[in-house]
Amino acid sequence: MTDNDYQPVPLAPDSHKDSETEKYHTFVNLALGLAAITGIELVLVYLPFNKALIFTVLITLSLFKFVAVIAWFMHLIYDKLILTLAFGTGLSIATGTFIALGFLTSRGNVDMEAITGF
Amino acid sequence: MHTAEATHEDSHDNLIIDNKKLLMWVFLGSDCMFFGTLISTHLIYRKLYPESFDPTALFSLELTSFSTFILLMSSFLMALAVSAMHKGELKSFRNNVIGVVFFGLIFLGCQVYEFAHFVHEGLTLSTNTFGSTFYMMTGTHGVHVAIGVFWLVCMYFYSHTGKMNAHESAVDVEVAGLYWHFVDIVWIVIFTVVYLIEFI
Amino acid sequence: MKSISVRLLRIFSTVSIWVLTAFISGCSLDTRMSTFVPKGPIAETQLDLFMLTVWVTGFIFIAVGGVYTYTIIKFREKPNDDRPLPTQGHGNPLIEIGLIGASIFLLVIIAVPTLQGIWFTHDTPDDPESRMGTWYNGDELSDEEADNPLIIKVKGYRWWWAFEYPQLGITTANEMVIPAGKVVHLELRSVDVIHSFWLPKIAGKVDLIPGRTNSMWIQAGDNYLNWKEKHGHKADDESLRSEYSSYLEEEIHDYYYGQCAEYCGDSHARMLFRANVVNDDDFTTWVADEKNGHKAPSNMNWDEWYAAYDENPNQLSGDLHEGLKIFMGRGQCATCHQVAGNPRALGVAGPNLTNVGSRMSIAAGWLNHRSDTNNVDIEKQYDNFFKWIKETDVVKPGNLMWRANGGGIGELTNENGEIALLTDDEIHKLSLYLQSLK
Amino acid sequence: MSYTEIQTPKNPSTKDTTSVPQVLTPQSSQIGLMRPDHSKNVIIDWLTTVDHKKIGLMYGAIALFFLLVGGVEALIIRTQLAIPENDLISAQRYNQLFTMHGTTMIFLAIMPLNAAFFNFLVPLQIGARDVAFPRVNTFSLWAFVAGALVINFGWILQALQVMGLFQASGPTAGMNDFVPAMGWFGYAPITGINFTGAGTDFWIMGLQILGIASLSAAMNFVVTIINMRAPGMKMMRMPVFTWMTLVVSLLIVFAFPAITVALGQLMFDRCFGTNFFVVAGGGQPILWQHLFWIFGHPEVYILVLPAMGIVSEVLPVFSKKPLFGYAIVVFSGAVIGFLGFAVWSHHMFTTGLGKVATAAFSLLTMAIAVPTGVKIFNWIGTLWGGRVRFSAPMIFSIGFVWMFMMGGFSGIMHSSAPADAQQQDSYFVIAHFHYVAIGGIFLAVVAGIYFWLPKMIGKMWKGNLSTWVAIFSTAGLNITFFPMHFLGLLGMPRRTHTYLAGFGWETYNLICTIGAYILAFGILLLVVDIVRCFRYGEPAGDDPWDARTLEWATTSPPKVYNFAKTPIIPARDALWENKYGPKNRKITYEDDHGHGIHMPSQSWMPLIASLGFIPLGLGMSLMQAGVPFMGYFAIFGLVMLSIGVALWAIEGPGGYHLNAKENVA
Ligand code: HEA
Ligand code: HEA
Ligand code: HEC
Ligand code: CUA
Ligand SMILES: [Cu+2]
Repeated sequence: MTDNDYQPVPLAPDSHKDSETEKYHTFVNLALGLAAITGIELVLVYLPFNKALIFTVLITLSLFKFVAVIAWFMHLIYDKLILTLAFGTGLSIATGTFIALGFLTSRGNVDMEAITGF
Repeated sequence: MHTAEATHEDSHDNLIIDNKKLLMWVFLGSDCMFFGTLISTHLIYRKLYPESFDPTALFSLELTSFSTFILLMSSFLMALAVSAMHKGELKSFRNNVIGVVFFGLIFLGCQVYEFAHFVHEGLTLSTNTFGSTFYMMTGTHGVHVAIGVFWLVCMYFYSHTGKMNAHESAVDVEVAGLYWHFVDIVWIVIFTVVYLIEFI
Repeated sequence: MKSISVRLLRIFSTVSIWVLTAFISGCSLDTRMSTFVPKGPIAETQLDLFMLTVWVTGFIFIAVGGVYTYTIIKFREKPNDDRPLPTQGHGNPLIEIGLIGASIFLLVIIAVPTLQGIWFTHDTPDDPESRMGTWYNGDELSDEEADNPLIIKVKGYRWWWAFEYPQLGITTANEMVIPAGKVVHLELRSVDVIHSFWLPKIAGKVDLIPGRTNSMWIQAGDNYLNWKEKHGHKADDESLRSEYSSYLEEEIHDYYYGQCAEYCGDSHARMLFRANVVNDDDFTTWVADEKNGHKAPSNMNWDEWYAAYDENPNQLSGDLHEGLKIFMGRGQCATCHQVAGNPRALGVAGPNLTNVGSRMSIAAGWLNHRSDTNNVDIEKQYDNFFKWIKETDVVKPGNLMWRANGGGIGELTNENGEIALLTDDEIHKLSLYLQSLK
Repeated sequence: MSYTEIQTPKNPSTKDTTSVPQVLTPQSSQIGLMRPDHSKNVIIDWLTTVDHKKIGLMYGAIALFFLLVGGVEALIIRTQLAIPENDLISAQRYNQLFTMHGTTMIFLAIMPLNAAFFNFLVPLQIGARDVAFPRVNTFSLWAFVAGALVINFGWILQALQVMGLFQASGPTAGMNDFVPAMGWFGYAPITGINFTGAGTDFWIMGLQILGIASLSAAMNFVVTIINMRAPGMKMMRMPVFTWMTLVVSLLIVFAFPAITVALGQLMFDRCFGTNFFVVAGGGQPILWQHLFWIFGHPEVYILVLPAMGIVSEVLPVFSKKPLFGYAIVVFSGAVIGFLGFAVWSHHMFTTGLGKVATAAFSLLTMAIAVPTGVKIFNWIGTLWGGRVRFSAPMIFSIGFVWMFMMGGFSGIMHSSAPADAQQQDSYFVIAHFHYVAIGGIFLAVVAGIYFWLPKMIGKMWKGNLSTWVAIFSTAGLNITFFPMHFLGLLGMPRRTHTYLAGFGWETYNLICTIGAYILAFGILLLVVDIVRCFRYGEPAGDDPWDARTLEWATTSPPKVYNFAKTPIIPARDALWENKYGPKNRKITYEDDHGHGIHMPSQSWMPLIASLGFIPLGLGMSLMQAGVPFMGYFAIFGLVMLSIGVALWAIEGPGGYHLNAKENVA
């Protein structure tokens, strides 16, 4: 549902060829990596380590996956800075807001008597 | 189509980005807030009532890991499809897109199965806050996936009309790809903070 | 065109300043719910902070506004102005930085006391003089209860308030009673939608949010130590104590007005409440009264009364007996209302009516019968009871006494199941009976 | 890359780009339907237009209409409150009125008024032909209209009911409370199914649709401003108004999703029995407050930043000086916007947030005074040493700075959390935000109207009624809202349909009511003045105010294509430099190589798609109330929406060429 009017002309296609091949290898490696990480994560949760440790590792791993997909699959590192800014602003506002929101809610104030549904 | 502006690279502080691509990135920034709200609602209720419900009995990590894997691979194929389009390799583009659609459908299938299973086990939208937040969040994600699948199917058929060429359509494909990848990264987050964390 | 507008603007500003001054000096700030007359440490802190913000912003207003006005007048275009174009200056970083610095400085002046205020108003202080054990001389309390300040559980209903005193085992509605000078801890809950507890002269509001327990503390008047400090007394002798009690007597003992401050539906505007601030002895007496509750009319004890009632109600005659019979029977009042003492009036859907006859308002503060001498105005009270029972729905639109889920006095029926509202005579008797509950 | 290298377009209908079609006849689109271009029928032309200027004017007209609607609602409110224990209207009606007044003013009056200026001005100010996605722009407009209708549908039903033409019985028996009555921020759980009826559903669906409209418009403007600037129009050369549009668009983009989700959750609670805000099921109503204000606070800056943009344009023009500290004004605008995401809980100081959170939000809120102050100081700096001309736009802008400052001060009073405990939900808050809303935004918008209407319609104001508008509205607003500070501090809670005598509120309320009528008279004069301008205005000329920015470089009203040739911008304040600056700062124009100007085609599809929202919204709402077949009606709406979007994608953008030389006046 977008208009085609007024879009600047895409860059000439031929200049892409080489870099595309290069990217292909990146993509393959990345895909393998992502699959591997998912596997590691799956195993990790069953391991008898300290919970906080597992938690941290899990978050780190998924953060890595997250960033990797954005950076390479979504070409963000190859692209114009303005795109990173546009997306990054949203991402950081969202992260900040919802982390704050998490801290703002606590079990302490809940009136369990009022809740009959569980 | 184009305006005179388009021809002047210097005119935009060298900021020539395709309109649609910029639009998509802005949309994705907005979607961060969207999914952020959904996911944080879920996590907040989990934090408030950890004992109200134990999903580990219900969740099947194997299944979810499988669908995560599927989605990651679909992302990979999508990246290839975009790349193919840039190179003008229409055929390779089609193959990859078919792959993406196929994987997307598998993912949706898993989700439908999962939902049906959960409902069968007694967890519905209105059972408790877990049911409400879980279904709404994963359901919204599923709808995003479905829209993505639909979009890519349309692209696939469009590629047969002969109106698609590297020059003009690469950007359209890329934009669809961005969307698809985003849906994927949302799932990466959900997989970790909604599923995996319950098991540690 | 320009000159006219300038002239008009000038006239306008003169007139408006004049109007404002007249208006401000003409209106009293000492009104029933005024935050300008704080009667306790919390409201005082809040007022002080407010006045601080007023002074700071007032200063900025005059400074910035002054420069602004000066600029507008000084640099206005004169008729036939043929000066060259103004210099096209683009700004001056030094001025900017200076002004930013000044703003931050002014904000810090507000921020520091704000932080202190937040901390002060948040946690219920542990004031030895406020512990129940120290001042309450009614029935024995358990050790734990005696160590705590008075605790009141405030519950918000659409559109009335329940005040439960867990340490004392009593519950009242819409008019709470608290001792002067003592810290009181409130637990705030709501059973339906959000309400907000606001007693302006004593404390700013805290919301009652369903699914949550909020708390706050209030204190009507200073405690002895703070009072002493404020008045610069160092010594500690009996005369000071009595000076302190007369301070409480004269300045603090009063009937305070409060209101629900969060929109809660149709009758939100009519969800008021009162706080009666009294001395320790009066408080103790009041508690005892509430606990003992009422006897049946003619000083009968309840067993006798119910025995007669169950056997043949007709043998109980006289307005009060008739009233009570309607209360227990045809009016179905007892299904929703509780009256201490009466073993069969145990309803919980409506306000507790123990001693309702000595309260100075009903219908959650909307209908008032307080006389100038801080007593119940009997005639007005009768009228109010009558009006309330007769047309509850008019007094408080949408209220749940008139039409609750599956009941209410707007749906009373006769034996045939037809709607048959209470007759004026019945209401008359009910009103008399209610008046006797004191 | 030069112009001639442009490849053949993919749309067959306009393949022939090199020869400029001189006869403007409709062409068929890719789906074979005739495009509604060049229609002689005025209505069709406006319904299908993709011209940002027409869209802007429509936004403006509809917004003014709703301003009057909201204003009349306010007048009824004020009349009811004029005396104690008044029973002019019932409690229920009153509650509906303030809810709808707040919702209408914010979402249907001020936001679209801002949108009107965005639409009309931004492409002109950056030297573009149109926005980046003209058809999306059309869609936003009509989706806004659809949302407005859905929200206000309850009034229609209620009117029918009062006239005896409609009864909630039989199949519609489940319908009650047609008009929303839970306050403009709809705190849970009063929005729950146990407490309110169909009105709440209309409100939810309507806001949801408005949200979609705002989001699509905002994204469009972000892309437009970043991508469509004329050559040389660097970011730091953009007019401040355009900058503020960019900031506001980003705020919309990032703030609205929170309420979209919250509304979705609420709708699920009502329709499908979920427990997001249902206490018995574990829902926490407080969560709604957080989600609402995560959106709601940025929203108030969404309302005010465009106003600041307008004033930043007007003040320099009428003091014949550039804006003092352009860069820092722009920067502080952005800072205000983004700090706005970090203060939401200052609306919740009384909800028991805890000490630390209260303190943090208190301080962050105060921090906003700094960038806002910077703006005020820079405006004064702009006037300083200038030559201040008291034309209508200037009078209102000067008023804005005063009144907004006063509103800001009461904001600062709120930000001190313990003091706010006495102010929250009292008339003090009402005073605060009406000062920023009317004293601020409204005056600025009026300044904008006086400033730009000559450009929009090409006619100049007649006489100086504007002075009277200024006098009545400024006097009125002060008389109405200043006493409200006192009312609040004397303990009068807001949202009360009446009050007892004896609390010392009577005089103040009466004064407020009188003030409201004075204000209304002022606004009435404004309307009269606008009508007079339309009917009797003399031709305005391109640049009646000796202005500074690019929009004044083209004709009044601008031609469809805005600029016959794309301007090349050498400096900030482009037009001013062109007029008075050195030679190297003159605006030059691109050569169009004789290709003519490419114009986008008009289309029915955005209209069809967005009108689908009406059955969708109404259907969902009525289905909830148990009215039969409404589910299908909703599905019908969804189908209409989807078909509209699909055809829109398929029909292709089309486009035609104009030969500017022949069309330049
Ligand atoms: C229209 C826009 C708008 C704007 C611009 C503002 C601006 C501000 N608002 Fe307001 N606000 C609203 C609209 C707006 N508000 C609305 C609609 C509500 C109520 C919603 C509802 O409940 O229905 C509300 C409610 C509201 C509350 C909640 C009150 C309550 O319910 O208890 C608070 C609390 O902190 C607040 C604070 C502020 C502050 C600090 C600013 C600041 O941005 C103001 C900054 C400006 C200045 C300070 C003046 C100029 C500065 C100087 C001259 C520099 C020097 C000054 C100092 C150093 C102090 N606002
Ligand atoms: C930006 C938005 C905005 C604007 C511009 C206004 C404008 C006005 N508002 Fe308000 N208002 C809100 C936003 C706004 N408001 C919000 C958000 C609330 C909170 C709602 C809630 O609690 O949920 C509120 C609440 C509110 C209340 C509190 C209600 C309550 O809590 O009980 C009051 C009371 O006086 C009020 C009054 C007014 C008045 C007199 C105007 C005037 O400025 C209006 C002036 C305009 C006109 C009068 C119309 C034009 C005139 C004519 C067409 C003249 C000819 C016609 C006739 C004479 C019939 N508003
Ligand atoms: C369906 C339940 C119900 C029944 C039956 C009922 N009441 Fe009530 N009553 C209420 C509720 C609820 C309120 C609070 C209404 C409000 O203030 O919004 C109330 C309030 C009152 C009050 C005011 C109390 C105060 O302090 O404000 C009085 C007096 C009263 N009822 C008397 C009666 C009498 C007499 C009857 C019998 C004829 C009666 N009630 C029957 C529910 C009921
Ligand atoms: Cu309870 Cu308002
Ligand atoms: Cu705010």
